[in-house]
Amino acid sequence: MAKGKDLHTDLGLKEEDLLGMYRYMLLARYCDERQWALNRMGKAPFVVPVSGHEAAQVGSAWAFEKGKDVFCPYYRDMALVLVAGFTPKDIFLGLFGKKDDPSSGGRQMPAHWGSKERNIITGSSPIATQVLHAAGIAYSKKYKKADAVVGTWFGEGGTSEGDWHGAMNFAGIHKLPMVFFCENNQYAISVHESKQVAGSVHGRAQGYGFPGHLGDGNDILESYRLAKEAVDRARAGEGPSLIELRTYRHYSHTSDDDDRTYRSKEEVEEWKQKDPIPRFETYLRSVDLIDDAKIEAMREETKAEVTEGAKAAEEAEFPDPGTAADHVYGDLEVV
Amino acid sequence: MAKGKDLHTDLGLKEEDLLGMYRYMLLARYCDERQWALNRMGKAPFVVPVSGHEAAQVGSAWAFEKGKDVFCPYYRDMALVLVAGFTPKDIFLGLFGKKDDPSSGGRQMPAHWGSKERNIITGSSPIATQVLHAAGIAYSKKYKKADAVVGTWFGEGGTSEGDWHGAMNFAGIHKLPMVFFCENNQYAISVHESKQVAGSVHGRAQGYGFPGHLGDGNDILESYRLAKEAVDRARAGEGPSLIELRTYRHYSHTSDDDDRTYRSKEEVEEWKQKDPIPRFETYLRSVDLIDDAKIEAMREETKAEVTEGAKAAEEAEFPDPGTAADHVYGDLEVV
Amino acid sequence: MAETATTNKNLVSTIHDTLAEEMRNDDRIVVLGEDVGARGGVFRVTMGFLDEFGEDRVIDTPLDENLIAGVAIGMAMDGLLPVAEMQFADFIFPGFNQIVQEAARIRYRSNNDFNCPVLFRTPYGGGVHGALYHSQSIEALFAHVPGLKVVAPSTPEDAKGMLITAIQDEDPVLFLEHKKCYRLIKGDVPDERYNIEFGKAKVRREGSDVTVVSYGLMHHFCVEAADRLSKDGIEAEVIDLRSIYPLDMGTILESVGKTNKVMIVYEDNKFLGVGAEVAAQIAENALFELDGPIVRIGGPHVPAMPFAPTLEHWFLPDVDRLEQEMRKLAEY
Amino acid sequence: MAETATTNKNLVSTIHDTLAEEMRNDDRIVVLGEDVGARGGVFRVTMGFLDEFGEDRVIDTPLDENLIAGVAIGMAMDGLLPVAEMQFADFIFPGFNQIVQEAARIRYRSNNDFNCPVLFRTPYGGGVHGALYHSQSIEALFAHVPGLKVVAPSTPEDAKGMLITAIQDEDPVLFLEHKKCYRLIKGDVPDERYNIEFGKAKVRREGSDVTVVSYGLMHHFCVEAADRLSKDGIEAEVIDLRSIYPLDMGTILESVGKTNKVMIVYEDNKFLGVGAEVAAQIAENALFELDGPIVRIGGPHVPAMPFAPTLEHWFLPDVDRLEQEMRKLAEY
Ligand SMILES: Cc1ncc(C[n+]2csc(CCOP(=O)(O)OP(=O)(O)O)c2C)c(N)n1
Ligand SMILES: Cc1ncc(C[n+]2csc(CCOP(=O)(O)OP(=O)(O)O)c2C)c(N)n1
Ligand SMILES: [Mg+2]
Ligand SMILES: [Mg+2]
Repeated sequence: MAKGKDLHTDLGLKEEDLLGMYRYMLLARYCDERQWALNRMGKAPFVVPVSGHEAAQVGSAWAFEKGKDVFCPYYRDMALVLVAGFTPKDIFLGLFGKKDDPSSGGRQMPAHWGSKERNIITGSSPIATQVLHAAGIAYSKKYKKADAVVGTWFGEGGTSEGDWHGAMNFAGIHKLPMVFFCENNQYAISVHESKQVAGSVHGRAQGYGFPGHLGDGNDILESYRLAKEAVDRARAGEGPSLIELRTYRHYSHTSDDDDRTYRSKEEVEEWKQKDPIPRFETYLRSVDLIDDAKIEAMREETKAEVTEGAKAAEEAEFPDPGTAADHVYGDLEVV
Repeated sequence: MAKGKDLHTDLGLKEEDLLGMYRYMLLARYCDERQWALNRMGKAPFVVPVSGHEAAQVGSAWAFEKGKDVFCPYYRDMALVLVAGFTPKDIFLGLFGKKDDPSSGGRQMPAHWGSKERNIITGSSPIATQVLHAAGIAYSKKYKKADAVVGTWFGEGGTSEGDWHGAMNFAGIHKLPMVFFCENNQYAISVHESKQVAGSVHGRAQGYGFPGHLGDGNDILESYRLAKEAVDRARAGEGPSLIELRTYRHYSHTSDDDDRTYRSKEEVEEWKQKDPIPRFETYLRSVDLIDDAKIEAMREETKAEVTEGAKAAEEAEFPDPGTAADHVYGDLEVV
Repeated sequence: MAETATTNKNLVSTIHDTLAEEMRNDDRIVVLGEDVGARGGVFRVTMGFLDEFGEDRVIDTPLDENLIAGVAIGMAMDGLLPVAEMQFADFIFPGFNQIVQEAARIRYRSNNDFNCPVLFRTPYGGGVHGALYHSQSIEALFAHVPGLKVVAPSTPEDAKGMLITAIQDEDPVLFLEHKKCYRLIKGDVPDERYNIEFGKAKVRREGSDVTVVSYGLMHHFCVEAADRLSKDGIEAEVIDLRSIYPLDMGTILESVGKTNKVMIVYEDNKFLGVGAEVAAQIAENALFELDGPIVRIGGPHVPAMPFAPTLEHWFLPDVDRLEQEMRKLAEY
Repeated sequence: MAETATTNKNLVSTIHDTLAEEMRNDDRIVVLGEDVGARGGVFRVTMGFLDEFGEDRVIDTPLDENLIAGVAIGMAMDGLLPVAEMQFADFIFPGFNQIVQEAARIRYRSNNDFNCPVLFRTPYGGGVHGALYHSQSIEALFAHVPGLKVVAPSTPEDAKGMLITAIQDEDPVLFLEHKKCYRLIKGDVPDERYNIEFGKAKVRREGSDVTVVSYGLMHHFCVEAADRLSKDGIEAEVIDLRSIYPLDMGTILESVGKTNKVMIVYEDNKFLGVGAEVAAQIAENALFELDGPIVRIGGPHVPAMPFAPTLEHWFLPDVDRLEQEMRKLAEY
């Protein structure tokens, strides 16, 4: 089907890659829609939306090798952890705080991802702490001479913490095999980028002695391309890179937020017009990989998977309060 | 005496400026020599040397207006606080921990400068905290529309802390009237710059949206020139600058350190050859401002001032232990 | 205050209104923090401030609590009265160094040459499905540090008087606002301006059978439990500490002298929580007045409250449990 | 251990030798911190390590304690056993967030999926002309945090066994080394490899008149004071806590059951210091065994030790004062 000079072929992406990427974007989007619906029904007290970020996340994640490379994501990375191996059911187990939530067994708020078997490092709420963990893991991988690249993701707000500065510095000094991804959606809750970042995020990499790149985070192929170059570079022992992917979130920061005090309707509308999913569909159509029928079929299929996952998670058990004091330490009983 | 096309005239420096600058360099150098001697005699338990940094400190400090501008120095800035108004006796009162030590009344270790009447902000041991205070003060000055520029000084080691990153970011966002000075002496205790700073210090400013400059910190006129431009810029409301002044410390980090495990004799020797004081003398001679007799006279005079100050401080009282619990709070008695 | 005009308000509106009123009267006061501007704070404490006071005085900072603390300290040393908001108490820790090593020590280390009148306000506490990182109690960590004052008013009336005192205080104050109390706790707040001095506990319910010391949300639970017990003829004296440092041991010891039994309730982790100091001071000063062991009810030694409703419920003491414990002690 | 070969060493050499030996046996162990390389640490704990183990395992970090803590946590989650040195306890605070919010909670928050075996070592304590920022005691701040273990061995023998236990521990441990003890305290250290379990206090001197609980430098002062009192026929039982969390209340309560009097001595600020928790637990569990008030001797409520010799002396309890206080209590 695909033509000789296709963009994706140049990037080394096969047809199944493209369809896979598209599928994960849909999965994330439908999980998001579903979690908002559950929130409105009073069934999910806390929702962190991903919509708008799917291209940046799926595109960047696609450059990593599962089972080998390591993911240090932040809370907004639902599409990313889906690529890394979470199922929609896993997402909803976390949303409801159920016993089988792979991230924390219902101990943490939703969207605090973690799973050792999937190489997703456990995350917390304090912003940007994972960036230093990523640097430590990258150091360890290098020390062990393991063939592994570490990716870490954060918002532009996350770049303000000292953790980010420390990780950039340490990565630069030791030429660590890692990639820093900034999903710059221009707001940290309500704070606009202009009050958050003096200069620019990607422009800072040079000061730490390694390359920084700016890309369109609503363009999945560009996100992939920048990520792939950086991952290859890291794998070849040439050190870290910083990739800033500009994007926008379609909804409020979380279900506890209301974005109408700080973003205009027009601005939100304008960015919804740049939705990464239809945009990728346009490309997929242009290379004859999908058509209306195929889109319809894939949408139905992913939607069904999401519905089913949500249902199964809703029916699952809550953790037993008798376990609440377990695992504070490996070898001490508390309480 | 001075000729038409003299460097210093271009810089707006008068003869009395040059002689003043020279005098402060000598004062600092002799205070340093004296405190080492006292340390060897067992009279001063802890010494922080300044030798080597005199040009960077006196040159940069000279660009500020006393009584109006604000100094947020770090421990190595003895020459700087002399310019800002400390007398040699003040230095030694601090060295001995005497009651009349203007910085802390003998409560802090030597070299923890502070004096409200001299606009020197109280400092502590934890590295780089003063850089954020400087940003806060600069914000306050701007808020009050005061005609004041804030200077802050730190070593290249200090750039690694999150405080430094936060201050650079805040200064960039609010275009604060302040100047960041890095006295880069290539070591943080034993840690070489190559393990401390990925990229470069001055190269980072651009990432925060304001200019960074690299200068020869052993050249007092260059240090002054860069500082003056930055201070003028700040005063004109054009925002912050970062000035990196490369230099070297002649002695160990402090009297508790022994630099022989981490610096070669040759390297130390090489840098002693670049001593900023003889270097400035060469310039002063070239513009006929000093000659052997004048040098001799000034050396004698400053040396005498230092000897006298040290003696007076040695004879001064220790703080009364009955005051040890005072001033924890303004309005509560403790203990 | 019988004649004073009052308005019935909840805790969060009281803090909003008081802070706004103080800002109207003194332009040295600036607020800074994450989302304090257009968003008006995630709990709406600074709602409308940006419009009224302008962006010079209502500063949306970058996402860096160390920066917030550090620049606030600088402002304070230059004569402003910064009110720094930490969005959640759980996120104050990146700023720990600036608060404990700098703010707390500036007056002492400069031998009274400088002082540092920063007010750090922050929402704390659990019971709001906040899980491990939006439920923490942090008072013990800061009250241990000389140079800081730590207060935690639990009623709107106290919050107003103590907030005014905190803003005027010439030293750093950590002002703790319980998230669960924000909308839950309402009360009549005098319209006039008044101060409540730090270091004065409040006997909010008198009784002769057992002394119950607490603060924040737990204080309200204790009052409720005590009211229930009263129906069975057991009268607990319930004390709201209000201020953790300075700590009003006088009021506690006086009450213990009367009841001879004491229970201390706090939701923070029990080990080295505030109740440890209260218990220790009672054991030092009033040991032989006690007719029963000192009882501490504190959070279990797990890292704050888990998210799942089953687990969160397990963590936080409720009124039933407090009632039982009080009864047991009274009957000892 | 009568038959065991021993070597007489001071505290700092013991820590140096033990750490080196463990590194020889296990290449998952890496050390990181400021000046741990060519300088061998400012107290010489890692002297010679760079040459022996190479710069991959002996990492001179940038001057950022938050970085040190954060990358150590990452390494630990990837299977290494990082030993992170904080150059002085006073400088651990920029890393407070990574230690208390991350290291301490990783096992719990991941429901046992991840764990975090970082060992944080740091020199603490006063009496060395270190003034406000090189004299601090930090144990109470960390012992309050669930998920952390906090230990403070005071003798070379204990330091060896506890350091080995700490390195092997699968959870984060804060290992506190008293600066003044480094060279002052010597003892016979068994040459063989051995573990000392955490949470076991040591009765280092038996007695029946008064129980004295302490740790670190103060413990040695207490033993000396007790030896002096013995000449007057007063026998103090002196307990070295060794481990702050877990805390061995069993040993303390047993001793208190015997002596009926207890004094707790610590150089950290008294308010909410470790002695508060010890006193509280005694008051909860053994109130009626006491024949005298619980006595706490702790640091005054000022920000650590001032520099001037006159002021430093004022801050730190000395043997004379401890002897007086013990006598007073014994005679109560
Ligand atoms: C240390 C810390 N401070 C504050 C918060 C509260 N908070 C949660 S998300 C957020 C904004 C983050 O913005 P950004 O990094 O740009 O990511 P985005 O949500 O835009 O994807 C803030 C302030 C926190 N979680 N941690
Ligand atoms: C937060 C903190 N960590 C560690 C130290 C110990 N320390 C004191 S000075 C210093 C090196 C500072 O080097 P640099 O900033 O380059 O200044 P220089 O001494 O070279 O002038 C270190 C590690 C400290 N004072 N504070
Ligand atoms: Mg953002
Ligand atoms: Mg240096």
